Amino acid sequence: GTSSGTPEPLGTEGGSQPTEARTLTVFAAASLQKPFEQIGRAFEGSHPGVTVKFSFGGSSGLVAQLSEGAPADVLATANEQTMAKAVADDLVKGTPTPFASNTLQIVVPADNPARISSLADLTRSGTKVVLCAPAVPCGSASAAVEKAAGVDLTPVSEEQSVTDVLGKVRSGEADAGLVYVTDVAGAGDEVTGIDFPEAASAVNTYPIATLRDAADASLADEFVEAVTGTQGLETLADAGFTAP
Amino acid sequence: MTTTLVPRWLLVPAALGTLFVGLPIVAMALSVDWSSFGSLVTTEASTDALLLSLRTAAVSTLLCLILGIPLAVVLARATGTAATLLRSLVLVPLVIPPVVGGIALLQAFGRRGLLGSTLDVLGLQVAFSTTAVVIAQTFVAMPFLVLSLEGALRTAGTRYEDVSATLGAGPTTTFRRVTIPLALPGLISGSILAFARCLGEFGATITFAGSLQGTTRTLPLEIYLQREGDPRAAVALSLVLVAVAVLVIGLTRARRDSLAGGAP
Amino acid sequence: MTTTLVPRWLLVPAALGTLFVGLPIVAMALSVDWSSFGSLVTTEASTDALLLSLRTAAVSTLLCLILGIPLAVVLARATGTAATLLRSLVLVPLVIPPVVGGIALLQAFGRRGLLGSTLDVLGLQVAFSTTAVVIAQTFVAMPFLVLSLEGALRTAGTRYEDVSATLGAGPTTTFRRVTIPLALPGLISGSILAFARCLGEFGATITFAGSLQGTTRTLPLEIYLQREGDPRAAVALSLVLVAVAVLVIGLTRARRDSLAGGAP
Amino acid sequence: MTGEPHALHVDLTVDDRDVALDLTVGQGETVALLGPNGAGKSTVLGAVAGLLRPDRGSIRLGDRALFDAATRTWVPPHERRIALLAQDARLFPHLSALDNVAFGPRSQGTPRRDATTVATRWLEEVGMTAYARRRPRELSGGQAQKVAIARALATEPAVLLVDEPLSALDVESAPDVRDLLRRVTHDRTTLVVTHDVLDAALLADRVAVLHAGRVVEEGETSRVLSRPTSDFGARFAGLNLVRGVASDGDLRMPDGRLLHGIAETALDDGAPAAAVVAPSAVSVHLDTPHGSPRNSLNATVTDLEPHGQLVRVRTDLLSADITPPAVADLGLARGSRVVLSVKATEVHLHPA
Amino acid sequence: MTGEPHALHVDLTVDDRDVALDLTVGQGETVALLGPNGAGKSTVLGAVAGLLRPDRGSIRLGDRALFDAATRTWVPPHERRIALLAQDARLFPHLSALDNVAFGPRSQGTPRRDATTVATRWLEEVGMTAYARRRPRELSGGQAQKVAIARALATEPAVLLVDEPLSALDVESAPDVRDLLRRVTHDRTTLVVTHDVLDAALLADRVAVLHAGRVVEEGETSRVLSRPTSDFGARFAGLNLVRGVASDGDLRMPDGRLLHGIAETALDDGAPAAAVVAPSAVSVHLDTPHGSPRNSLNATVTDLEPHGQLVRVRTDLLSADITPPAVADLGLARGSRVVLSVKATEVHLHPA
Ligand SMILES: Nc1ncnc2c1ncn2[C@@H]1O[C@H](COP(=O)(O)OP(=O)(O)OP(=O)(O)O)[C@@H](O)[C@H]1O
Ligand SMILES: Nc1ncnc2c1ncn2[C@@H]1O[C@H](COP(=O)(O)OP(=O)(O)OP(=O)(O)O)[C@@H](O)[C@H]1O
Ligand SMILES: [Mg+2]
Ligand SMILES: [Mg+2]
Repeated sequence: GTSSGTPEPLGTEGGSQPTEARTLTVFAAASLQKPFEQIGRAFEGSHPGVTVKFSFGGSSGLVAQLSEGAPADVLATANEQTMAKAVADDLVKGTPTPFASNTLQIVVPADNPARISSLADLTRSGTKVVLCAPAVPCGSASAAVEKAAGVDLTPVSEEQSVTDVLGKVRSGEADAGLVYVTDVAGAGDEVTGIDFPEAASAVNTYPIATLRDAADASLADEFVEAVTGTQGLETLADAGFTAP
Repeated sequence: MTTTLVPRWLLVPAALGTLFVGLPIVAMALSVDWSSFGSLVTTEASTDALLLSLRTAAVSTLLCLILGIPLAVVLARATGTAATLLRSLVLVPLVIPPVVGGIALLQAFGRRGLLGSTLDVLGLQVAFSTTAVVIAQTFVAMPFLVLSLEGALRTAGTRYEDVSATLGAGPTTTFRRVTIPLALPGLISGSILAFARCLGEFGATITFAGSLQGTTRTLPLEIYLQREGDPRAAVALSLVLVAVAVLVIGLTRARRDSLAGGAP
Repeated sequence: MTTTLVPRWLLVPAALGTLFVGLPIVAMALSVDWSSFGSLVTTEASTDALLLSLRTAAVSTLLCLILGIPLAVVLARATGTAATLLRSLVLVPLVIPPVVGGIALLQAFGRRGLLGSTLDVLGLQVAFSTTAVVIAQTFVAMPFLVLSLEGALRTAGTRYEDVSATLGAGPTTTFRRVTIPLALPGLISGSILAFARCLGEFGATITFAGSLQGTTRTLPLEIYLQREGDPRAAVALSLVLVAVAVLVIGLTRARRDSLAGGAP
Repeated sequence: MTGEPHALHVDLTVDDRDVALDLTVGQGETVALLGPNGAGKSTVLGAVAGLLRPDRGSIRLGDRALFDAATRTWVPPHERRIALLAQDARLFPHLSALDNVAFGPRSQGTPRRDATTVATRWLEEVGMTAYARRRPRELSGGQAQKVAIARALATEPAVLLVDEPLSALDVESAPDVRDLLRRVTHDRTTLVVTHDVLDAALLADRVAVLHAGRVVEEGETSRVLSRPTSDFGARFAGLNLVRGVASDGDLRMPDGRLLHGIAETALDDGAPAAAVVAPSAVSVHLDTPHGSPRNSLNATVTDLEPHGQLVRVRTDLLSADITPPAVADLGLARGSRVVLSVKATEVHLHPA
Repeated sequence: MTGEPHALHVDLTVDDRDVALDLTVGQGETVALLGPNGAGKSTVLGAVAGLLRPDRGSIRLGDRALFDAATRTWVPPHERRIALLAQDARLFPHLSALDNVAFGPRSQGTPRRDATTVATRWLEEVGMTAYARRRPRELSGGQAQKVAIARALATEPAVLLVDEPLSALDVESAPDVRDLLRRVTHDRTTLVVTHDVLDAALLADRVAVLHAGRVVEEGETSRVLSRPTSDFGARFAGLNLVRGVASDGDLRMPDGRLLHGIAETALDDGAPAAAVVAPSAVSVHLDTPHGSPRNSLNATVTDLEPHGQLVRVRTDLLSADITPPAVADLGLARGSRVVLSVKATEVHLHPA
């Protein structure tokens, strides 16, 4: 069937859509939630009859879902490795386009109780630092930064995701953590981001692609264009992303 | 008019337990910004998620009852190795992390799963549909119903079932008119546990059903997503979930109490 | 030698239920690459996680029993609005997504939480410690024990407690020698539920306790992490979890059966 | 066996209770099971009802095997059409008295309305109409027992098994309920367990005495009660049972003589009746005494035998228990012609 | 009240059971509660034991209020030192017979070893030693009843409440257990509910008859049994109770005359004893008859009253129930000098 033709016995809308009413399903990394929702609304405005539905989640989880046959039209991941996996699994149509990049930032509670101002401060004894676990993308980025800076951080916790790092800092449980600039930007005024020069050694690139099983490949392509177009990039920049 | 006493000292750990559970809940309630509460919980995404959660949890609980009551009865009355194996099997969804449960479900019912081609031929694709949400919830919640009902059935024993049989009632009548009414408190506890577990289900759902607004994004998934940006919204939504659960369960209880007022 | 019958047709949904639960588990087991199984599950990270899980789940189950049994007894024997409120309160950890539960725990016991300064003065810092893992597990698992035990207590009634009192047994003796032994099947079911819930706990732990190998990274957290890189390793580890749970529970059951062989 | 579809043939062994016996209840017959506590009476009823699977043997209802160890036959309880009134009432706690009684009929497919009618009738039979709406826990011990009796009877079973049905009843209700049981067991295959000699005498055609899981004595009720051969039978019984027809409130014996007595329930003239007389109530005289006793009957001594501290004087009519000095005093011997005197108040007349 | 720390004063109203009565049991006294099913007997025991809170009234043990509605006093059951043997055995299903009996002593702090010794002794008293290790579900109805009796007695309570203790016992055990109860109730404040006139006659000093939740008759056992004033009492009773001392296996009455009888248990010469004789067993003669009856006693008619279908002839010694034709025949009237004859086999002698 078509991508939107999943059986939905509980009565959600379904079935192949006529051209007037179409649904576009976008799988995107969780960190893209805010800008993508904005871009989606704009897209709906310029494409009457089109509904954009998002499924946000961890990038590797999304790819796993797609491998299992989850119906979607567009995929945007938080790093190139996961997109490479999608390509290897023959899920993607054409070549993915990098559309944004992201760097790490030190995040501290707004009142910065441990008076952190540089990466080196994180090594002070008694400072509670949380990082992502090396197994997840933000963790490997953190490791790269550590290596470049020549510091050896001993975190009190190696979290499963950026959200978890942010959560610990936000609640004041941890004194500092390493997360992406965009995460700090989206987290409101409870936390403060501190730039540090070594961040440049681990730049993360976000690729986007139309999927092979897309119900309406041309519409999907149009969405990809909307994201990579000027307006899209502006929205992304507002959220803290830099150009690829 | 009965006068059974609860040992006085038991009230100490009971109070401690209440405090232990109550304190975080109070803290949570205190942290909510009540002025923005309304707007937080009434966004389209939130109401979609709440409705989906209620619908799927209700259907899943029903499924749990349909499949779980028979399983519990068989377990409570069976003995021997087969029963032990069966009991262990039922325990599995309880023990594995929900995310792994979701993987297992994909491997069974997904497109590339064991039944995938069979289901495909039938034109059924369950993964990533609302059906998948129900399947995930049923999978993780059924053990709760089965085990707590089994406990109650064993406690109730078979005295009255024997009487029923000598009065000419076949197994079905006995089951319907004796077994179930006598195990009602346990059945209700079990249903509540299952319903609550369905309402709170996250890991298996996100893995097996994905997170698509209106279709598979239940309230816990929505909460998880909200938490990414604004934990306060997540907490507010959780309070809605709690309110709904307490309401639904309270209504069931009230009805039960009026029905079973005369049980021993 | 008892001959109570289970209605024949009940076996159909029971079989369906078994299939429904069994199929994903079989699928999961089939997908494991058994040749590399050994090396997958015996990495230092895995064994650390397994041991931590077992230790914390055991302690948490104990805590659940200590705080939960009294709560269940009070709930089973109490009536009125206070009881209803208490029951609703106990339900909350069951309903809220574990992640939110973790947030609530932070707000209560975290450094900046309600009790944070009090605990600080006492020199206690629970966050990022194994204690935090136990707290998180106890918080999410206690309702399972409480509710299923309450169901069993209600089913058992107070007949024998009355007899005990007329024989001069005080509430404590009655509780210890009559109430608990008679509700044993329910208590065991409840403990299994709680233990299993502790073993599988993920969301509250990661939110409240963090994830550090050997200290706070339990098996579900390890599994989740492994899944990022190699879902097969995650599945293999889950099977270990299942094996451990079935073993522990099987041993408990066996001991129980030999103890309570003469229950009615 | 043919022609007696409801005759019950029991031949069972239950090893862990040390019960092994053989017993037959003819169609429509009522057999009383007597025996000390723990003799195995309830075990027999349980096996016949199907609540207990014997280790060996067979249980047959007419030609139909309910249980046969050899062929591994096993008919489940609800297909046996056998009602069991167990030793404890065991009313369903979640149903009212009425619904408890209606349970059997409804289980057999009777529509709710009719089942209620039937139940109401049976509750009336046991005098419990006023308690129809009560839950079991709101009933007294005797009231619960009566409801349990009504519940068992309302199933209209082919075979009725009753375990000490009257033990909790007061002296006012007991005769009524006994009479009810007598009526419903009249042409129904029945096994009744009792510790009360009067129940046995009035309800049973035959008596089987159990001891340590074995039948130690079996026979016609009047024979066993008057001339028991087992120790327990002797202890239990010792009653004279005289059959005849009712005649103006008294009993006309087959030989035409009249036995004056007291009837607990009204007797129709000419209807079959039975008189129960304890041997201890029978006095032996050498010639007709003058006094209040209404019955003075000539008889011939057939036997003299020790009976505990007493001597049982058997005659061609009634047995009498008297003290050894009295025997000596009267110079009794086999063949002595004596006059038996019994107060009418000691002669209990019942319909038979 | 002082000096009678174990006298029981009951004054209670239970509205929803329509029970409202006033009852006193003196220290060491045994009172039998009689009455039809549902009269409120178990309700009274439940309230005294503390399982049921009356709506109004008070319950006192000596000077100590166990319950007082006015002062809102309420002593919980386990602090009352009152043992209740309820109508159903209710043995703890998870404990062996021995552990059931040991439960009371252990609850009162007796070390396990001593409690086991005590329990073993009580099991022996009720003849259940062989079943000590059995679980309740492996016991027969009568066996369970005996264990329950042992369990209640093992608590050595200040007040003993027993509800139909012998109803499930066979004819062999009943006398032994009755004798055991007689011994343990001898100087213990006791309330015993029974439907068996013999229990009342042998165990109770006084009798209270309940009807519809009210005490309708109360008095000395021998008085109530021989001259009941309530309907139920009349139905229930009608026994002669004669007290005296044992003399060579017979009973010497206070006036010196001898009553020949049969003793169920051995009697010590000179020990207080009682004889129970049913009025229906007493014959009335105008002159001494010659025959087997051992007892011929001169007496004077004090009263003649209708008693159902019979006439009760009261004398200064024993009452006799005889038929109206016999009264006419003998020309009895108040003041008639008569000879009462009773067979020794009808005179049941018991220690008192
Ligand atoms: N479940 C059981 N397991 C083992 N033995 C049992 C079981 N139930 C009863 N018994 C034993 O079997 C014997 C027969 O018991 P049964 O109940 O048939 O006696 P009964 O004749 O009905 O006695 P009663 O007059 O006391 O009711 C008894 O010795 C009893 O202890
Ligand atoms: N829980 C209850 N609620 C309301 N009424 C009850 C309850 N229990 C008993 N009754 C009623 O109270 C009355 C007295 O009951 P009780 O059990 O005291 O009678 P009893 O004299 O012991 O009778 P029996 O000889 O049958 O045991 C009965 O009419 C009974 O139906
Ligand atoms: Mg029996
Ligand atoms: Mg009673």
